[in-house]
Amino acid sequence: MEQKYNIKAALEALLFLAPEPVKEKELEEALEISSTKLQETLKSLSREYNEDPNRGLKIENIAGGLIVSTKEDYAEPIKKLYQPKVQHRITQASLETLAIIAYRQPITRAKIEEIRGVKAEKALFTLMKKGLIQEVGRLEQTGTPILYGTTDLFLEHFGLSDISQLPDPEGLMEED
Amino acid sequence: MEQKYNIKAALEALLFLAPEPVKEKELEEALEISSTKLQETLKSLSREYNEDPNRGLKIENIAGGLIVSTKEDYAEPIKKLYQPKVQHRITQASLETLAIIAYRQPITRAKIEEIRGVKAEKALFTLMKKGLIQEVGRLEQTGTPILYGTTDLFLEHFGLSDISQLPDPEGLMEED
Amino acid sequence: MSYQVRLDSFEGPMDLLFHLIEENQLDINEISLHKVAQQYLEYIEKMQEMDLDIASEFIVLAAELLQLKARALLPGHRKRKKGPPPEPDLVKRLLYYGKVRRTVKKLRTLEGQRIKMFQRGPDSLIHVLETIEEEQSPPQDPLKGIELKELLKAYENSRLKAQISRRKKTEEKQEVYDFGEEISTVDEKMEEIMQVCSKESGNFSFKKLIDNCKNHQEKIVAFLALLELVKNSKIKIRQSKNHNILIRKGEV
Repeated sequence: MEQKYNIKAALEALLFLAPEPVKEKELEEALEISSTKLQETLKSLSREYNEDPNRGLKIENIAGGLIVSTKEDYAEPIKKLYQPKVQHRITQASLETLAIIAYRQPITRAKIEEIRGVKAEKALFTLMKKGLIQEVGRLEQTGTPILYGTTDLFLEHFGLSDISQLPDPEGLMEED
Repeated sequence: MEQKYNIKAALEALLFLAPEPVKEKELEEALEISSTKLQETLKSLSREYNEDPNRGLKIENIAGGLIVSTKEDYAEPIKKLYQPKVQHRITQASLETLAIIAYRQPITRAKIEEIRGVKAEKALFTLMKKGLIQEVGRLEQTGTPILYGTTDLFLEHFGLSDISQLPDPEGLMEED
Repeated sequence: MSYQVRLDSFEGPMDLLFHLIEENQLDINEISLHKVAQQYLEYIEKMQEMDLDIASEFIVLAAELLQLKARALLPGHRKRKKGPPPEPDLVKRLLYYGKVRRTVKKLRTLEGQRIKMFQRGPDSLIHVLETIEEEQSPPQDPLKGIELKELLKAYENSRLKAQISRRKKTEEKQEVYDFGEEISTVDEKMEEIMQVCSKESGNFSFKKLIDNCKNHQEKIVAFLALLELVKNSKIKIRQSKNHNILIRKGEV
């Protein structure tokens, strides 16, 4: 198919504007190109961005979509110029809880408490409020306890494309 | 002075994040470089952006500051991807003009103006631009005026297979 | 001692137990638990001395540790079954908790990288869309939200307006434009212009020609005649310094 414009340049323009991860499917539709063509163009563009030390940006696959971010080396001048709201690190208690949910989702509060040996109420509340976890259902048993799972924001917080990209996946998935 | 990071890449990262034009002075301070060094780096980066047809972005000097924007050529895919979020409606004048063209096509501008009693130039221009009407021929008389008709896009929107399916405007159809 | 500093900073009993095993450089197994059980109890005592609010979970784990020790001291405990004895539940839980801690460390590293990376906000996207909107190109569906009945209504509206304006026009025509057949043809006008050209020795102005016309229609006829004459090189047209358009006879 004849193209009216330079696909690579168009892809760069689209990704540049993305305020949140854009799905590949959406890009294919906007550019009217095949999945193969997108992959090919994306690969070439990503290589240019990510591998060239003269480039300050990188293209990443996060939460099932593509997004451009600044490379970590330039955090200092960025903070100086824009004073961006610093993203808060998650506390140890919350992060332990979050890790357990991430690997074992969907999971009940009782199970989390059993693993950590402490009450999880506060940590769950904090994580919910931060939008890192969500209710994903109810267990069909006495009391129909809530089942928790992670959100897209969780993936974005750690820069993961999906749950399978969690570090050390064999480790925590199964209990024993 | 020894630099901890690549200046060009850092400049790209800073410009990428700018929500509005950034002053050169601000960039110099954030990067801790001289005006000369900034000019030099900026020139090199701008050339890469602006002159390479494989790049979809350009660096512009607007209102005394620098800003990155997408090149004009990519307006179409940008709209396609991001527009659905922003809804907008057509003006009443354009809608009336469109209605007249729909029911009376092919029709000249003079006839439309006679019916509506006001100049139709702007409405016609907008409708043409939006792809709802098109030139369908010329009238064989002095000045050979353009005849307007609706497009397939118009039919598609209303889910009509052809113009004859337009609802009957209760006896108003006949020529006066 | 370090435990005095850290007493209230343990995330829970598992965290404390894990810390003790690490501090003693032990692997996680039943023997190690026997070894650190005493230290664990000492910590609990210290916490009591310091009037720290000890969560019940710490006590529960202490009880578990004591139970484990007591079981090991029972005669015949090791000989009762063939093969290695099954791992106590606490060991399994501690092993898993160890994995959680290792994973948390890795997540911390990822988080550390992430908070140094920044993405663009939605502001400029909205601005770009607005600019494109103003400048060019049709959106996918410019009629978004418009129903057929609205189109019909718009048509009827315009028809109504048309009737009103037609009535007005007819009235105007009768009043003003009552000049009928008296206007000259283009040919007549061409002849007239040539006569004026011959009479006026030099140039005569376009303004004068137009001003002499009785109405719009005659002005149009005059203009068309002029164009025709220029086309045939019968006259020449030029613009003077003060923007007057001057007409004179062609050099034929």
